Amino acid sequence: MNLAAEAFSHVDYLVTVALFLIGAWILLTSGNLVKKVIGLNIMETSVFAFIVTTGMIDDGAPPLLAAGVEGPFASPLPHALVLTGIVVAVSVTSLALVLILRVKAELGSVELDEIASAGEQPGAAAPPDSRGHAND
Amino acid sequence: MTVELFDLRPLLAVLISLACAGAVFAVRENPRWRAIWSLSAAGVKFALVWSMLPGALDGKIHAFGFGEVLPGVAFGFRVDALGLFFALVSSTLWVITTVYALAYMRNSHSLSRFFGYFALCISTTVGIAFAENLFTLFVFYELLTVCTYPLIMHNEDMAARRAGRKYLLYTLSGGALIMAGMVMVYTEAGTLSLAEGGILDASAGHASLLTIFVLLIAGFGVKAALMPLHGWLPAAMVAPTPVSALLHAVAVVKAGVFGILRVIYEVFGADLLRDLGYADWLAMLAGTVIIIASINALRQTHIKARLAWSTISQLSYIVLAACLLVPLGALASIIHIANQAFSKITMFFVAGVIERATGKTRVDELAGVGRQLPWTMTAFTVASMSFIGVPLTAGFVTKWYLSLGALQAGSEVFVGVMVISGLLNAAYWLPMIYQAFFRPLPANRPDAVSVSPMMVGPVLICAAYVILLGAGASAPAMPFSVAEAAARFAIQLGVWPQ
Amino acid sequence: MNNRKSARVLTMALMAALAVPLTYGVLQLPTPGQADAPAHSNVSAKYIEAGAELAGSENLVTGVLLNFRALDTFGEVLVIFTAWLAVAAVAGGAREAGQDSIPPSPIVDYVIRLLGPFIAIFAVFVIVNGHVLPGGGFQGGVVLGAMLIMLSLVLGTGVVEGVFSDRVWIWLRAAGVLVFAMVALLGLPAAGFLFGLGQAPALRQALMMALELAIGVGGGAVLAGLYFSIAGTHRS
Amino acid sequence: MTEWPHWLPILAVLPLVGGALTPLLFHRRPVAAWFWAVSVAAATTLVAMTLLLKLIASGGLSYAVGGWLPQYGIELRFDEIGAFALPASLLVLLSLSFSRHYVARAVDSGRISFYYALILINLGGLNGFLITGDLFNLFVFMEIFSVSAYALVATAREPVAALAALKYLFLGALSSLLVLFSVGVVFAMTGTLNIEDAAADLDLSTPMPAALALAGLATGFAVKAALFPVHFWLPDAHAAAPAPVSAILSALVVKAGVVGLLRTLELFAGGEGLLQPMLNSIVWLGALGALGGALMALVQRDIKLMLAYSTVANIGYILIGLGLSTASATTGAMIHVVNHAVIKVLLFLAAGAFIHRTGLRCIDDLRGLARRMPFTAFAMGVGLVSLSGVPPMAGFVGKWQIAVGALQAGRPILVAVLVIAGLLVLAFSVRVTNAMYFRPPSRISAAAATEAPVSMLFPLLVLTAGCFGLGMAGQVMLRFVAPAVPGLYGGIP
Repeated sequence: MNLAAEAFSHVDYLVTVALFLIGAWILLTSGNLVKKVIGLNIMETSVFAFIVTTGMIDDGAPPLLAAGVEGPFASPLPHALVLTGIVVAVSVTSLALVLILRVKAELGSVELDEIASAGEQPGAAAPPDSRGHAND
Repeated sequence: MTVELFDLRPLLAVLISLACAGAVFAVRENPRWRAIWSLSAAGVKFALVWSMLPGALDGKIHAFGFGEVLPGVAFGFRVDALGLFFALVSSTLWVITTVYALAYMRNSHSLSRFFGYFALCISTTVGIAFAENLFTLFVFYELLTVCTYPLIMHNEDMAARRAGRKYLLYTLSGGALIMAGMVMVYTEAGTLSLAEGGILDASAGHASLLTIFVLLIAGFGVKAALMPLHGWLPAAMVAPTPVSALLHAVAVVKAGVFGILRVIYEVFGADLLRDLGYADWLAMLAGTVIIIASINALRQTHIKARLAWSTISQLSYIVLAACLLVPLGALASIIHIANQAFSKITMFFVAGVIERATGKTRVDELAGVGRQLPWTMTAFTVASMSFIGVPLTAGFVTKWYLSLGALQAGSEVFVGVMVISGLLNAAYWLPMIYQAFFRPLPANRPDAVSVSPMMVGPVLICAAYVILLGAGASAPAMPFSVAEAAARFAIQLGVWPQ
Repeated sequence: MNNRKSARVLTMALMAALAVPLTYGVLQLPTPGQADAPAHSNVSAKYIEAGAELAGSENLVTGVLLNFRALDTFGEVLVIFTAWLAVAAVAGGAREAGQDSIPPSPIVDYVIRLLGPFIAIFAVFVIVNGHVLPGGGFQGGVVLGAMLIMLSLVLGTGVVEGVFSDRVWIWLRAAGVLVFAMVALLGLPAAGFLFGLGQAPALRQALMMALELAIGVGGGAVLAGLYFSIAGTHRS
Repeated sequence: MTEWPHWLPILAVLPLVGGALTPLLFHRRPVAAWFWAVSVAAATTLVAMTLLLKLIASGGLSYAVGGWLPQYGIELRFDEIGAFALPASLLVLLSLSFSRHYVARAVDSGRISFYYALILINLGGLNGFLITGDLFNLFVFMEIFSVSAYALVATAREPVAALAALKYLFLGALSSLLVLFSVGVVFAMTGTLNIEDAAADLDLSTPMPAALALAGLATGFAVKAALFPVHFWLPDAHAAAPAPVSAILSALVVKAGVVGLLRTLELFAGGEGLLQPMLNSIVWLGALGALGGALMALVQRDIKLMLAYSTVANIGYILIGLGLSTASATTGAMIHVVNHAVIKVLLFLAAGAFIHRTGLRCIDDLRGLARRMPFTAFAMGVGLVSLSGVPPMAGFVGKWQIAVGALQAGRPILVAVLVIAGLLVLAFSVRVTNAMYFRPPSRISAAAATEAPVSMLFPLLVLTAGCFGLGMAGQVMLRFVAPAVPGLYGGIP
């Protein structure tokens, strides 16, 4: 019985865990590179949601100590952490998108299967050594 | 009363040929300078090693330590009687082999590389001889592999590369086994130093002791060409004759056997091994190897292949003698290092001369060679007599002491092995001599090309040595007395038959 | 992922294997929202009770960001600058600036031009009031970046990027990092430790304002830079 | 001068700010950017040296950033693990001095200043990661060196570099998220982010969340360290990247994952019950990695792929040492972290010199290069010999200690694993040296190659001397690293 009660009080955590798994599933199984980035973003949001909920207080006020505001304050630390996390997420995602653009331009496609199959014929994605002239 | 003396000479002995190798590499393709550097280094090393002989004879041990690379793992040299004996043999033979090689290799290619690694080989062999502990021994053991590999690959043709690859496969896995054994010795005994003699004790438990014994013996056995691990030796015959001479008489195989002696006497110690009983199994293996290798030698058609198989069987003499764990056995094993070295190197030189002079390399082509090269073939006969065990030659001394040792150790079967191997040796050497001297020269045979004295000279010197070792066995200045000192040191037994 | 079937089943199994410890572990965490949970009683309690005076800003999150955990934020500003560096270093092919975008419909065009200045004011407001109201350098920077991207959609990346020369743009993007480094060094005399803002209210206030502005402008310039690189490469 | 405590934050901030300034000051001036980068790296090395002297003189150093004690702010700590910053900065300095000519050809001229900036930021992130005592700060610095690493892999012109960088990015981001998630769990359980305080407050009465956090951290750092099952991102990334970058990645960035595992052990030092299963799995995965990596390296044709797989093998050794948790195994692992870094930078730079001069990457194409490029071939030979752990060289020290530790822990099979893996590494080293020394050149560019320029030969020379020196200095390093071990395993003997 207490498992259900426990589950109910921790529902926020369970939702973040579910989001995390969905994101991981998309990242690992989708063949399309852009879909992978979306999956990555879902995972990132879930982790940030999880961290913020750890700092939550029932009917507490946000940590702004303007005059006249009382009541338990939510803890400010997770918010600071998540802000930093979000900026990290933005930078990783932007780098991923640019890399995908370059893969598209140089290997012709963003689908991993197509790139893999193109890789077999010595066409676009020739292995580095046979095109050694790049360094001559 | 062994006195430990701090002395630079062991270090100098190793560094001399290192410097010579550097000089030979530096001097590039200048034959005169190369000859001068090689010979002078050989001479200086010979003098250095022999200068330590008087000290060693009356018990002084020269030592030089670098200090600890890791806790319990130090890098140092310690010239005890056993080490000195091996160094004496190898430095003497190196002088002779250098002279021979200078003549034999005159018109070959990339000679600066050859003589550079040739010098490196000897510096590592002397390093092995003087190693104070298993770690230094292992370092030089691996370096020996690295130095001999280019020598085997000298001809750079397909056969040489295949032989080189096979050689590396065997010796590197041997090295890996020793490394594993060393780690276990260190954890059981806490030290790797060979000074105390018998650093392991029965408290270590049967399982780990047996594993250590198998690992170390197999590791060194690869280079000592014990039967299952001998594959590389016949294949390495493609190398030029001075390399085969150096490899199979002086440096590589002797390093393996020397390692086995160190393991039996200094890592385990004669008493511990007698209780454990592992040495009897090894003795049995050595005995079978002697017989099977001799039978194989019969079947070989190439002279150098026959020599290789004879080396495999001779090496097991040394292992067999050491496993008897009696003073006479130890004496026989140590003295056979010299006897086998000198006899075998004579035969290799003879094979080289025959090849240079008449271009013949097969056993059945030897008809009438005795008339063409009288002196060379007499040296060959002396060496064969030594292997057969005719008195007044070096081989007889070993067989004599080995049989006495076998009787003392109570295992008469090995006396039988001595006799059978003597007969087998006769079976594969005498036909060659008979063909060479008593068969007429075939008509269409071109007469022999004149061979430079610098090749025939070493042949005769080695043959003389074989007789000297046999006849003057107990002469004071002879290496024989050092062998006695080594045996007494190895066994540390009070009773010693005068 | 060429044999997709087995890969999917494998990942499915992995997901299931991952889900069980995750849910079970998370369930045993202290229930969120309880005032006595360790998350509130330890470091956060100290922030709330003495944070405002020590950090010098009512908005505790900004206080934590700029004062208590300044090294994190420095790392943060640097990651966003590295992102732009990475994109610039990796963007494939030469990027021709000044390429006209597809002209949006006149209504969108007019509305964006109208809203532009107001968004800018709002961005400045968010940056400046970071220590009192919810907001701060990053948030303001994002709004600023969004405005620049919107304008470049309408006016064309070339026009917006042409406002400053390449060199100035790079200095703008590095503003966050440089100002933060200077404030860090200033911390030595001010608080005896690197990244310290000291206790003198006036100095602390000025330093925090400088940081806020630098992070805002830097963040906005970097986000715009990211868009220019991506937009530029797309057409090359 | 060594008493001045502020060197610690400067160790991280200096390369970061130096890197950020590079594109500002030297955009489109590659040679000036190179000088700037080398001088910043040299300055960082000096700072790291002063900190090391201070550590030897007066023990560990703790620094409260911004003046706030750990309850409020971030605490930086310099201990034996942090001392890895010195070899790291030195190796980056050598790779930078190597990249001058290499980069001029491998990267477009407009972007060379970005390349140098990214390398310096990578160094700064790594130094920060080594010295921080705060969990979230650990994550931030990890992100800094990860983002710069992803970008550095993609700076190479080959088309496959972008795809390799993308795979590296996805797995790296996944592992960073696992670490962040675990940091969140630790925060939820203890309320603090300081490693020392969290380790004390971590109540293990409810083991499940602690186990979750431990698993998350361990998996995250294992992916960063390319431990066996999750190593497949490493070979493509390290082979596609330019040579100096793969040197830095293989030698330093991968080791950050190992340092992360060490920090996790510190965090969970109290709970032996939790640690034992994790340590056992690390040992077996490490063993599989050692054998698998060495085997894969044996069959590769591209020399950089071969070196990348041998990194996976050596990481396997290190993690075997860590997982065994006996004193000599752990110290052996820590020493092998440094020694392998030096060897791997030497090997990648030598391979880079070959590629720079001949454009060839296949091992069979490198035939006969010893005659044309004697110094580089000698450096590659020394590196390969040390990699295989032949005694007098650097690789032997760590492997010997780990083997002894394995026996003390009563697991002889691991000695067999180490020895067999060593043999496999020897096998492919022989294959390369054989090609270089004993085979006639088979490619025109190999036959016509000339020796690498001095700016490339100098680092190779220093690193070759390093291989010999580190081989001899085993005793000194052991005594230096020993005090760090008790802090790691707490309860476990």
